[in-house]
Amino acid sequence: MTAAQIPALQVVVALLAAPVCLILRRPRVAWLIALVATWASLVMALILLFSVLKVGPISYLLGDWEAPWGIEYRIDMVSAFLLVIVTTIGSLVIPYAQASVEAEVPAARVYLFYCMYLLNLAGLLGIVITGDVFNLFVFLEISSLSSYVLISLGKDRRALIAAYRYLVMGTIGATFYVIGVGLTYMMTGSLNMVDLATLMPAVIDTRTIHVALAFLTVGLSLKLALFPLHVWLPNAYTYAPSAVSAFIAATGTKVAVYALLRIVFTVFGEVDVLSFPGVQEVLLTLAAAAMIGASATAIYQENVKRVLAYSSLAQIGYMVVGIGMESATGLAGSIVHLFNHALMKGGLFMVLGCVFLRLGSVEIADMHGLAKRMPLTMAAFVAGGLSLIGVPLSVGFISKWYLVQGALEKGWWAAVAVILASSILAIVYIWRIVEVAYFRPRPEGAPAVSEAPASLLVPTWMMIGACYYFGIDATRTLDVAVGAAETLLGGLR
Amino acid sequence: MSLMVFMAVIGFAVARLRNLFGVVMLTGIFSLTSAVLYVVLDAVDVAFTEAAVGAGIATVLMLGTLALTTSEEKTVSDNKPLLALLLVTITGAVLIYGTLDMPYYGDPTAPIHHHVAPRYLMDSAYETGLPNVVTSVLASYRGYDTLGEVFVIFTAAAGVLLIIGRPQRGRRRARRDAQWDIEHGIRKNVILRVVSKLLLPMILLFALYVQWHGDFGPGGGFQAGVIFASGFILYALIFDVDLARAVVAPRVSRFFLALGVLLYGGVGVVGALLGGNYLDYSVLARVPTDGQHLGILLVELGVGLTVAAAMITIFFTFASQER
Amino acid sequence: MEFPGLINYWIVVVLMMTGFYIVIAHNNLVKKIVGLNIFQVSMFTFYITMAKVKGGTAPILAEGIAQYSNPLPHVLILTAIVVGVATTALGLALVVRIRDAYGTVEDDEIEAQENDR
Amino acid sequence: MTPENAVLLCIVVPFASALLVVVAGALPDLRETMTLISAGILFYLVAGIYPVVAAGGNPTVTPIEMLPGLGVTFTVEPLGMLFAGIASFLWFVTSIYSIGYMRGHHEQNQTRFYAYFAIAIGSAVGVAFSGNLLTLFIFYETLTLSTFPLVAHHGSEEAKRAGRVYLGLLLGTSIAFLLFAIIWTWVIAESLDFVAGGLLAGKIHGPMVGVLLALYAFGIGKAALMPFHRWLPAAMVAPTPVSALLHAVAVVKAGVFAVVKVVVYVFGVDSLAREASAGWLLYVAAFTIVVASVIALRSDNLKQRLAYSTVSQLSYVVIAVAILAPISVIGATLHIAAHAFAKITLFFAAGSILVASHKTLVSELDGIGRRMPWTMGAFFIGALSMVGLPPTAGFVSKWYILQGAFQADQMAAVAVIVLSTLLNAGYFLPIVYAAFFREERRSKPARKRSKTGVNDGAHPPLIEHGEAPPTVVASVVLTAAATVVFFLYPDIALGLARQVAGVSP
Repeated sequence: MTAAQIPALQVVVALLAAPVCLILRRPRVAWLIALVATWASLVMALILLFSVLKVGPISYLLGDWEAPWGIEYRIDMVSAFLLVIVTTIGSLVIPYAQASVEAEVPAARVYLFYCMYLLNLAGLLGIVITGDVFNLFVFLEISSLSSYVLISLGKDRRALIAAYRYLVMGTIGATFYVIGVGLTYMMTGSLNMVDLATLMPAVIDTRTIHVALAFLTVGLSLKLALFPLHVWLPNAYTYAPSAVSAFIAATGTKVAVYALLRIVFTVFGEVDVLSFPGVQEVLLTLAAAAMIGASATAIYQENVKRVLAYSSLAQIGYMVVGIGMESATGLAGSIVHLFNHALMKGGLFMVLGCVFLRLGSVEIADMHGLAKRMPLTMAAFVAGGLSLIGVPLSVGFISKWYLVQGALEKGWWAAVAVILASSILAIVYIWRIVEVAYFRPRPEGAPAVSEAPASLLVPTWMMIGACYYFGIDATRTLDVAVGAAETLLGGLR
Repeated sequence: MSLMVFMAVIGFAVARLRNLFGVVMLTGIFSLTSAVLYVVLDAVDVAFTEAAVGAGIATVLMLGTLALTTSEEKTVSDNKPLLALLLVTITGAVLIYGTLDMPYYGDPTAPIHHHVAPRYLMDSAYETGLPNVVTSVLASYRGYDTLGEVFVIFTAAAGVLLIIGRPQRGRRRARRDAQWDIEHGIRKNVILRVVSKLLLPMILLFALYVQWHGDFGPGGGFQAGVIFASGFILYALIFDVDLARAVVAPRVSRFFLALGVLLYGGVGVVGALLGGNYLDYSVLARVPTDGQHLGILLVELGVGLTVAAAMITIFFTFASQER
Repeated sequence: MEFPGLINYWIVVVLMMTGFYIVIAHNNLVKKIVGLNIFQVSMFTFYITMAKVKGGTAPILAEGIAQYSNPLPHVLILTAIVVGVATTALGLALVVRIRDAYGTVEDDEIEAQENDR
Repeated sequence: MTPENAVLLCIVVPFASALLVVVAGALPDLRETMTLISAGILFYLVAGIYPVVAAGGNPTVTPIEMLPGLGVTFTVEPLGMLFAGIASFLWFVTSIYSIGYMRGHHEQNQTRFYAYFAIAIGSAVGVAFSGNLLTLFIFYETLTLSTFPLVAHHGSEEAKRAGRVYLGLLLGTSIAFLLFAIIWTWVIAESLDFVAGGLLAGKIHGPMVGVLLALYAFGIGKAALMPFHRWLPAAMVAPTPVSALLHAVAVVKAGVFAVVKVVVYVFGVDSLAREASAGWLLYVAAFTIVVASVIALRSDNLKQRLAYSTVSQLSYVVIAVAILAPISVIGATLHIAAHAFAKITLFFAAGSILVASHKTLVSELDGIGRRMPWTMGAFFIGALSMVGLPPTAGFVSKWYILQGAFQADQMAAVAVIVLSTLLNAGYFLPIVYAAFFREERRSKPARKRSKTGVNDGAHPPLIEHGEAPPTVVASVVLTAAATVVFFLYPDIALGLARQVAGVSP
């Protein structure tokens, strides 16, 4: 088996590792398998990224049936970058997961947990790597179903409700997406993205295609929790087990955003969708609403995980704004923010995992004076929080820089104002927590807590460290992001 | 056409009806009707699956859930429906608007019949050597979709295990007493017991037939798997879940659950090892068509195994909940 | 099925919307799942309908038949059906657990319970 | 050692010393020696770079490229040289001072204090040496963040509130306006380097100039232009050395320094002078000067009064550049230095009064000059400089500013400066007078209520007290002397200032 097979293995390794976990049924073994599979995927993703950088888009025909008859894997800069993002997060979350999961999931089910995690990972990778709109749906379902299960594992009973609501919303979204696919298929007779893009201009003026676009967008917006379709997200993130929050928050919505990018810029790449009357306006308005509304809501939350969940909604707003700009800079901003936000949110949720392990809660009220007891953990929180605010040397700064620059190039003062205002709000909701943790005395009779174990701290700090490494030297990530943006804008040419 | 209207009627009935047993039954009928409709529309395989899965398994599961939860729906709060109605009407209107530019129903000149499909119809016979185009597309041309789909069902099964799976068996007796009232009705009935005893082997036999004949006629792994599972489910319903479990221990079903997907995925890997791309069956044998044939048989088997195991697992997990 | 034109599609749309309505308007968690089911089945019907070719037969190759219906949507829907039942199974499993945890499967009652705490 | 490496070292040394301080935290003596040594090294390094700059060289070094085509660059030009020189010299003095102060005052968390202090100085030097706006912004923000723990040092409710104001205003304005302005500049000019004669010269015209200038002027909250000045009085809850070095020198000077940089190197004095829309800055500055002076006049708490006097003095620098005449730019540059020496003297004095007598209110200082002659003598010199009388530094800078104002016949500016001079005299000289010529009011309990969080009243009021600890007094006298020396030999500063303004001596 040669390097030519890597695109297939990228997904299949994780996919096949899952049933193996199911057979072996030993927590440690399952964890080991998950670890190996994830790291292997990371390596493959990096190989793919570099070869894409070298030789340009890679096409892999599954079953050797040439597209559009068979299913094609198509890896260009964007998908390669996303693959790297997802696998990186996974590789950091898994070592972290062991301790955290043992603490939060009944021992008898741990092996199933890793099975689910692997399926989720494989599903996300499958979405990113595929070049076929229906295949995308299949893997979307794999990742969604597994994430419903993972979320429902939370200790709090509200996790069940959260998972159920997510399931309903998610299924509606998926069905909408499939309807959209059906309509496009009806008019073009193809399911292959590249093929569709070539066929699209002929039929673009039909009402059917317009409706199809609408349904695809709405379906995916449900998945990426674009305001006002976000209602499932806060609870899902809040009540899921810590490791799950970290992984899903860092990857799930990102991949959905990617899918949207694909639809808008590749499938409809030959025609300038955003120039349709209203499309751009609607996107931007929703994004702005998300950035301001969600950030403002975050300020009033009493549960830190919930604060972060709402801030995620705001961050999604950033990405959509970047997409809406439809300029190389703005798009690059969004893409690099996919990566940066994955790092910081992953890191922050991991921090909360540490807190939850020791404190058994992530309510602000319980975190008084925690910094004295868990200095390293809270320091990580401050570092991540600053990155979320977007202070220089952190990745948050980089994304903000590009988004603002893109907005200025377009002369969109309002957009600039919104972006900056939202980061001001970020100062408030982050500092609220910092002050409580640092300047409030630990209340009398509060349970004595100690610093989190190294098995949690090390991955957490690696994640947070990455936030600053890629914030200080952002040239690599930005080269890729800019390249990706240009590929997208260039359509297929 | 008339069938569709019939479905619509059922749909509304479901929306109105408050008794959930009735709702579930209607849903089953809904699925069955649609299955019939599919036959009319030449989609025999789909009809087969829908009848088995939609009308069969889904209904059973829902009934199981009702047995565990409640059978009456409370009245809906009044403000919500209006809003929902509005939303639905808008969506529907948009869709209708979208249909306006569609090619007419059954129009042979519609694009879908000319871009990709023709090759399947023309060449699949030579490329895969199977008369049933659906099967060859399913298992070979778009085999990867099917792999994904098998994994979806696998995910569901594992998920159900994870969510409501109860490893310990101590509480079974208690459950028996609790469910006695709803169960002994069936259990006592001699005719049912005898008939089912007679039916059981036939069902399994039929399942195998569907499994292996899928390449030529309608049928294949999914249908077979579901039918196979339904055999056990019937057994479990008529006799006791424990007995059924004795036949297929959770471990066993779990093992086959994994084995099936591994088989499917493994075939792909072998294909890759033999120098083709992933899921390329042509390289499995000297003659490409033979390779295709072999590959398809294997993956269909994998599908059958997983689906059967998944259905059994899911059903038993539901059944072994205490009320 | 002689009616020409788009009537079939329109009925399908009506079906879909019935399911969609049940999902969003009803409070009972089981019923929501039922709604999803109907929504999806109608969506299948939509695909199958578009696959039909007048005078065509089932896409199982045989001598002397020139006109077949389009097999591809059939394949897609086979996949979709299984996805559908998978979702249903999971959803129902969750409902069972929710019943254990809350003692009810009515959305608003659960809402109420949460707001009390 | 090449000047480039020296520049890098100047940034590295303070941060490194912060680490060492933390490591040596357990052993106070070692810890403080660490601080002293690294302060010495830093000053030595900076002094080593001076000749190069004086000779017209601009050592430049780019350690990392942060964004494509946009690196973290350090360039030493005259203005930065002057600022760095002052900061490093006064860090040394302050270290001596704070040893006496912190111990004499039994402060807690001293290790944290010294560590963040070092980081703050490193950031200040980073600001001074920044070669482009990005670098400036980075160190500007690090400065804010590193001083926050110092402001909230006591952790009391009041300190927390002060910290909130501090962080909220500085971080908020910098993100909302400064970052905005910088990226805007980047979009217009596709570069962020400081260019002699102005980066944006000829690239932007009309009202937009005024808007951009506003974004800069208010974005640089550290310049404490009203209405964004609240953080400075709030920051007075910090221990005196912090108020002295950071809020009389490092932080605030970083602010006005940035303003001067922006006006001179980003907009360019001449091209800005041509834009009518940029005129408003002068009036805002004038307003700030007068109002701040009035508030100072009315506040009884000594540190509070000093803080507001700082606010008004900072606006001297801003008004000086806003006059947009080369001579006045010289004045601005000199005033950065002059005010630094004078104001730190005053704060040191206030601190030593606190240490010795635990008094924080102006009204308590009657006759204290007899008990603490050295301290109050130094205070007198500082006050003179504030007012701008010879033989002190303040005179020199004010002279140039006024000269520039006349040259550009900005009579409004002249009027404001004269008025504020009177006000300064009005709120400083009475203190001195009372200290030396009034009778000490006996048996007067130290007031509990005070606008600063300094835990006065924690100790019972000592009626009998002498001078502050020797290290404290020494450093007070030292800075006071520096103020005078600056008047007698202003050549170094003047030379650099001329370079900044591009005027050949």
